[in-house]
Amino acid sequence: MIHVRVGETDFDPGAEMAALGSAGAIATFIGQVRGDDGLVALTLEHYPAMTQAALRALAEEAAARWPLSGVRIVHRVGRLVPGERIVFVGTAAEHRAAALDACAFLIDALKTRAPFWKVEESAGGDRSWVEARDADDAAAARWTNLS
Amino acid sequence: MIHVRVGETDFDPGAEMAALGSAGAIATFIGQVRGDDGLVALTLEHYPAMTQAALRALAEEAAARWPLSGVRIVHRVGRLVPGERIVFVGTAAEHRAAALDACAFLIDALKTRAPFWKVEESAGGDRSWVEARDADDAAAARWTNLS
Amino acid sequence: MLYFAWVRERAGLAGEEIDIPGDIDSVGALIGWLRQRHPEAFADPERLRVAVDLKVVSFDAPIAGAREIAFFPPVTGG
Amino acid sequence: MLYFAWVRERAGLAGEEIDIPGDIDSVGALIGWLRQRHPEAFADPERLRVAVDLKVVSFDAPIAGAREIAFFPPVTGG
Repeated sequence: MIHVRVGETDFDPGAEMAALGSAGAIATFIGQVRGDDGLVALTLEHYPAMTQAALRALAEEAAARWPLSGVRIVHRVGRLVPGERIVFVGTAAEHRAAALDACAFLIDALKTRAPFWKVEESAGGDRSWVEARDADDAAAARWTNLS
Repeated sequence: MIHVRVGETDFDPGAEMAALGSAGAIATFIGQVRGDDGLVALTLEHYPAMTQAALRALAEEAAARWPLSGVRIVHRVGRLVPGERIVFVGTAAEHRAAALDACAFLIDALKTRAPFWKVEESAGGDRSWVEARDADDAAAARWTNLS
Repeated sequence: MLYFAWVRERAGLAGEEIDIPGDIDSVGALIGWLRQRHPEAFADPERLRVAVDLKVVSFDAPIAGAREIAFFPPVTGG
Repeated sequence: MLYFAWVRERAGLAGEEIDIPGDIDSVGALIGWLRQRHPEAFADPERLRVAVDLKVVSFDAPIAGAREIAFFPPVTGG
């Protein structure tokens, strides 16, 4: 019911979606590299020994909180160029509210609670580590007051 | 940027998603026929002269409200059996909040403001029209207090 | 006049051309008049919704000059 | 000891085996001690996060018996 995967290879959104089955409601989110401000590449580093367990813990938290029949998280690492997919989050439930809320919860939680770090390369060759955003913490904190 | 489609034929979720492009954030929702309580089929009727315009108006409302780079709504009509797809809603935006909120808004709005009606067939051969749910009205009303 | 979902089934037809008497000037009055024609379909106005020339309107909306009037239950798509 | 993202870059290495002096008993004390070794990486403790044996912990967490301690910036995945 829970599937989490981390790796350098791309994923097929249609196949990920299909793997969520024929529940009444399927919600998905895909994050992709934006080419803002002359960005030429984004490289994702992670903490391999923690990552899989961290993603699974988030998926289990979502499944404990909402009546889900499926959760899939796929997160890429390595060097990605603008337009490439970074992350897939998919949830399946009988009713739409559970699927939509759990999907939003998971992407907010991924941004603040999974051991990934992004470094940006600009056209000029500069590299800079992406700073954690207060807005992401605020988005993730929304979910702590609901249960 | 806006694509809406109504018809009897199934759609390919992966292709619909791909058509939303390479924006930073893609949110999608798929509704499928549930096989609860011995349901054998669901038939969707619509008001053809209104449907396309109604869906387009909802998509335009979402695009006016959130900074979206893409909106796709595909809604099927006709007789569908459990497990079959009914509806696809997809949104693309630079940032995740706009994509996720617009997607949730659209599916709530579809349930209350688009001219579709469902009739259920049970194993015993009974047919019954699905009643509009107060919960759907409440879900849709959430969005009227935000702008 | 167009009928959808159970309104269509109870009226026994999907649509019909009708000449509406001149004193029937609003949706509400029209419902009262149609109830004589299709008692089952129009028995419970609270459960009916209406669109005049493809726009959903309330029961006090005028119908003068309308080309297409549709009656249906609250929608249940999505 | 493992270092990730700019902590790794500023320390100049991804990890190292270290014998920690016995009087260094908490994450906070360890940061103070590591600052001497890697001044740039550990200059600003407020910007650091830490995991002890794969669990994110606060700076007052004990480190006795820890097998793997990792330092990194706030996460930026998703």
